[in-house]
Amino acid sequence: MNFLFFEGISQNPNSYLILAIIIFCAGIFTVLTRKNIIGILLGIELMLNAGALNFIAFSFFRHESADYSGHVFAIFVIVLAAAEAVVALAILLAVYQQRRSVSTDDISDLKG
Amino acid sequence: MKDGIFLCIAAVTVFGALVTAFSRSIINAALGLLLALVAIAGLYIFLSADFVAVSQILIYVGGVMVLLLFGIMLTSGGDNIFSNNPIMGAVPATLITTIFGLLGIYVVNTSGLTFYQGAYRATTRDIGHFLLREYILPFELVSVLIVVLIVGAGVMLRKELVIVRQAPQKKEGKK
Amino acid sequence: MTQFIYMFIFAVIYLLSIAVAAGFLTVVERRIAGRMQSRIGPNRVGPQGIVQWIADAVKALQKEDIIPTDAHSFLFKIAPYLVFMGVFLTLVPIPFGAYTLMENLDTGIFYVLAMASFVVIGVMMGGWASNNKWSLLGGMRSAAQMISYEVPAALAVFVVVVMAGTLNFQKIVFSQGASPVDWYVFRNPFAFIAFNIFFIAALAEGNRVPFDIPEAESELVSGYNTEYSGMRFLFFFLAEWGNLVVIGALVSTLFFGGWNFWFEYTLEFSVPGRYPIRFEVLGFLWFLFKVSIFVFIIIWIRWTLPRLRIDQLMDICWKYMVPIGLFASIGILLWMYFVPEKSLADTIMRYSMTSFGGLTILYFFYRVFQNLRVTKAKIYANPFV
Amino acid sequence: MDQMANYIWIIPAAPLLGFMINAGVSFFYGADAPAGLKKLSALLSPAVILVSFFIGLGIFLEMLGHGESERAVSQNLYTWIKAGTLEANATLYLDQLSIVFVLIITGVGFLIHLYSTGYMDHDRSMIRYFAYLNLFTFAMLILVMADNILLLFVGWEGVGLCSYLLIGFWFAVPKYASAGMKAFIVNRIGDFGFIIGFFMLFWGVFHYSGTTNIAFDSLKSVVGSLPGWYLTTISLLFFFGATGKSAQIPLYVWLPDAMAGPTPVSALIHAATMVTAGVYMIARMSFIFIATPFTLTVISIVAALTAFVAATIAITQNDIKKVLAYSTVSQLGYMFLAIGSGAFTAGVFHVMTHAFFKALLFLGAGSVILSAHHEQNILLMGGLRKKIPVTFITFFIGTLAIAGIPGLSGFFSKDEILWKVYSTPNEFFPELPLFLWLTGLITAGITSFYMFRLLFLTFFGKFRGDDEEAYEEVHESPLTMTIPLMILAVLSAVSGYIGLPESLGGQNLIHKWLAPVLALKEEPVVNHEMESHLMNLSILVSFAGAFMAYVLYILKPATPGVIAKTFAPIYKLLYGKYFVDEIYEAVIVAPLLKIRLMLNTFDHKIIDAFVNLTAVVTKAISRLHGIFDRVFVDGAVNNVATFTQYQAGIMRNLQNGSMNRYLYYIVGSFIMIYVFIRIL
Repeated sequence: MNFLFFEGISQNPNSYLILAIIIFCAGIFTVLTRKNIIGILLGIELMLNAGALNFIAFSFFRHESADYSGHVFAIFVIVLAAAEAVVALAILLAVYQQRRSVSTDDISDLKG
Repeated sequence: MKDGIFLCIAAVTVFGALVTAFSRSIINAALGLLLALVAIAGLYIFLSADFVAVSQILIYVGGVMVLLLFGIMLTSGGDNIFSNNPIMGAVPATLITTIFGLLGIYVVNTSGLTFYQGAYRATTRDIGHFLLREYILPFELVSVLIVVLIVGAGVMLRKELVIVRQAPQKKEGKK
Repeated sequence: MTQFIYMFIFAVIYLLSIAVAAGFLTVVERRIAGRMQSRIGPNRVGPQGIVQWIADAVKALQKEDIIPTDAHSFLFKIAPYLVFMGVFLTLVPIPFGAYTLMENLDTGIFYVLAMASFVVIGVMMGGWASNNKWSLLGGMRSAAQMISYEVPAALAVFVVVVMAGTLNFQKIVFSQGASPVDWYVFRNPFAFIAFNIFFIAALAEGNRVPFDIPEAESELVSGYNTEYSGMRFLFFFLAEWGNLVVIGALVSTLFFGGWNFWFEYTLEFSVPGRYPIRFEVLGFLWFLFKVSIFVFIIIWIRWTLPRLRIDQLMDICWKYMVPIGLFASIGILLWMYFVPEKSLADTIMRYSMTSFGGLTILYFFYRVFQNLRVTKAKIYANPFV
Repeated sequence: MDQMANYIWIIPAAPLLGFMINAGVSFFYGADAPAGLKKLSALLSPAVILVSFFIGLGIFLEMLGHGESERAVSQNLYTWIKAGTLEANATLYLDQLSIVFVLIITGVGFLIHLYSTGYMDHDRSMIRYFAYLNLFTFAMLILVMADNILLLFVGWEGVGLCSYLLIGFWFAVPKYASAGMKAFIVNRIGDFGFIIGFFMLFWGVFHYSGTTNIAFDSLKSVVGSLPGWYLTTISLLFFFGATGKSAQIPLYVWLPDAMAGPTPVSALIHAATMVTAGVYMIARMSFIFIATPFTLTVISIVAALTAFVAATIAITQNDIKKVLAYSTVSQLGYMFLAIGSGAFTAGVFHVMTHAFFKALLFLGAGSVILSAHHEQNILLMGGLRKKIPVTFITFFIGTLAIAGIPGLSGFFSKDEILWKVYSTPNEFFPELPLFLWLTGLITAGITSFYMFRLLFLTFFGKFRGDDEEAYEEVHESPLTMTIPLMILAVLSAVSGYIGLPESLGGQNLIHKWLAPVLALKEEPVVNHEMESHLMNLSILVSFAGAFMAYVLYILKPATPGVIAKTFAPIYKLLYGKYFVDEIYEAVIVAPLLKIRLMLNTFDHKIIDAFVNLTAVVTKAISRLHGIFDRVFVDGAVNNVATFTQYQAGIMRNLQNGSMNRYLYYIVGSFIMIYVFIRIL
């Protein structure tokens, strides 16, 4: 197991990748188990951050010379996450005004 | 020293993520997320991405978290705010999450990618160049997206569009 | 390792100085308020009441730490620290002199804008955790107001960033000169507009009058900090008056040349050992002078203007300041493109705007003395009563 | 080409324009048009006819300047019908024959329009009247200017329609309205023959010569290839059509009833123009008739009978317009007599002179009626000559003309016809010309008699009306009515001289003018001496008739009653118009009504039974179908639905509306995809 690839934990890419996996798994767990829609949103934010962390890590470790595509992608991820949060919350508030609830159990009209 | 700080920040990140995942109170979950986000910004600084780190704080802490807190406060009535974030189906979720985590670790171990020693670099100017040269099209598309977003969110929350539906009356037993 | 120890020491010094400055400012504000309202103000503790703030702090520390029933105790506890952290962290990249700064961050002003958002979170948390509807309303209003006014503030900062070509505070300071002609505020009309927008937006972000809706006493008792007492209240207090220093420092740095004092400094002086210590001291004092001028203006405004309504507040932000800010940020781009630096038009514009600003100040004093003559009022200019 | 020929289209277009304006105004205002508009209409309607007349006159003058074979002009307006190789163009065509009719129609038409402005002055629906009149003029002009037989038929039907509208102009009176219907129906019977005739003509032309061009010029050249019997059938059918329009036996019965319309209408339509359409049509297609001697013989016999029968009826009639109507039928018989003898030019000549003097007589009669307060019975008139001198004089001239008094137009045309009838040998019956001539001669005498009877009863003697006041109030008509009378009187007097026979040293200009375009029998017999003898005889007969009338109605007014009593059966026969209408009623109409009843019964009993039977059978079959539907088709459909529902019940678990479940699916499938890609 080449877990400690480089000297020093903070300079080891795998430590960042494993950390990202942990955050991502936490996000998945949150998404799967929450009934509150805002809880699901929180999980999604976690997952997105894990992805952005991966982007930054690869940008840092995968290039000998400077290349900031990973940074740009991370910024896009952040911006899109913000956008998604705005839309999701707008929808959520509209739903809440109609149904007085944000539980997924109560928003299940769309049945097959 | 550096490793120590890194480990502290990583521990805070994981702690925040776990609070988000397992807290029964939605407000605690949100705070956990806030912690995780700030800590991740710290990790970005380790990775020579100070601009991204500052962006992360500006947008997530100043924007998304405030929005989420607003959402929580507006949609949670009274006392149940501390216990309205129930966890259900924990067993299959744990199973799937474990599978996913093992899969990720497997992929990390077998990726076979070559890595280089990273170094700190000033990034702001270069990110600006990247954004306005290589990634000008996505950049502009994001601006279009945000305009659409503003308009859409505004339209969606206009009062007259919202049809208040009567809460379904509980039916009395037929006599 | 030593690096971190130095950093820690610096942080403690900053923390203490901001606490002292904030405490001192409370006394100053009360004195000024007293003068403006034809009374004396605190003058018992120490000469001219100058250590009144220490007495207040001691009193506050001795008070019982009350946490209301049904309050979310963890959030209730953490909120003042978040607010204070938001204000304190903004001081990190602000240069008080060529060396007198914590860290010359590459992302400088951007970082300052980011850190200010902790204040929003803290205020909201405090308001919500108090389990008090006035506090909650104050927190909500505060969050809405701060987020809204971040937009025009960012647009105004954008103007400066475009002119300097960098986010770094030190470089922004270097790109301006010592003389008023080289200050950004008098460079061109758009920068002047940006200055006004930034100043007003900073007032709003710092919850200062006339934008102190979140803590409007007559409406919300005292807003988000109603339930706080003792030490925790002191932190809100410190944050608010520390914010005054931050606003003054930001405005001076961005628009009024920062610590540049009479001499043409270049980047070469930033190399250690090449820069005389007396320049550093003079620059520091000059910077403090500018900051205190703006702090005085802010206090002056506080005791002059009435409070706005919440809807007026939002109207001002979204209907006036944001469009004007957009106009300024587009205009500065065109200006930079069509009028190169050191060109004739640039020079004429600098000098004419500078002289216009100077004449305005002179005219102000002329009107003041004119009014005094006409009304035959006595002026109590002596602060040491 | 000449200048005027480009403006042929104006000739029919001008009346059409008048019709449109009048009809529009009439449609918009109904009967309550303001007086100003009425005056405008009275000004406009004659004016458009005058325009047509002058254009026609211009073309006529241009024609005079050309050689005999170059006189025809035509103008193609547009392609009207195009079906396969058949092509009917809306082409206007003017040759020597057409121009004569155009001038008669527009000239006499103009005078009658002018007369109408006075005659209809007080009528509420005057604008409608002028609209009809203009439309009639348009249709008549289309009829005579048509280049092909289809377009001719358009005009043919158009004049029939206008005739119907104008006879029933006062439709509020049921009698008048039914007279209009009678005219229309009788005309339709004739038209039926006409239609079959020209369908057969098309088919025959196409079948025997392969031509599909139906213009007259083209027909003329290909008609020779048709077999004789076929051509005879066609020409008989055409003649049957002509009997309808031109009031010959057996279809003349509508014309006397048509006097229900306003008097100027009778003058224009039922005397001068429309009734001569049959003559025109046969003259136009003379190339067919000349090739079918049998038809010509039939025409001769029918025509002679018509002339004689109508004249005898006219003796006993008391209604001034009825007398003139029967006189018209009789004169039309003369025209067909000429045609039957192959003397088309003589027929057309008589059309022209008849148009003048009969229009004059009708208009005069109208003037009398108007003067006598709408009294039409001549037995209640008398002594009017002093009250209405202009009308009297012009009427007198017209009477002289129709009676065949020498020097006036009727004399020349009638004698021309009699001479042609006499001199033309018949292929089937060698004695026939003599009989025909005799009939004509006697008819001429009778004509003279009843016309003078009419004249004497109306204008001479004492007033036989109810009271003296009515007599005192009789007054002369306005100038708008008397001026046309005077013009027509002059024309009646002198127009005969263009057909002055050679036996009297004349040129017979009309014959020379028309001869090139009409197919004629072999070269006419020239026997001036015989012609003169016959002419003298006819003069004698005319004068005899006039004298008898003078004796019976001026000298001894009581005698007619005695005679009527003495020969009561004959008198009743004549007075009852030979009971033709009654015979038709009994022979045709009553059986038709009976057949109608029978058909009705047949409908109810037999056809309905069939229908009901069909319904019952259908019902039974549909019962069976229903059972089949329910059991098999519905069963299949329901089984498909049940099966689909069963499947959907399984599949719907995928979409149960729970967001968490969806998220499980997403993550699970993501894992599976990843496993497939990376590990397997």
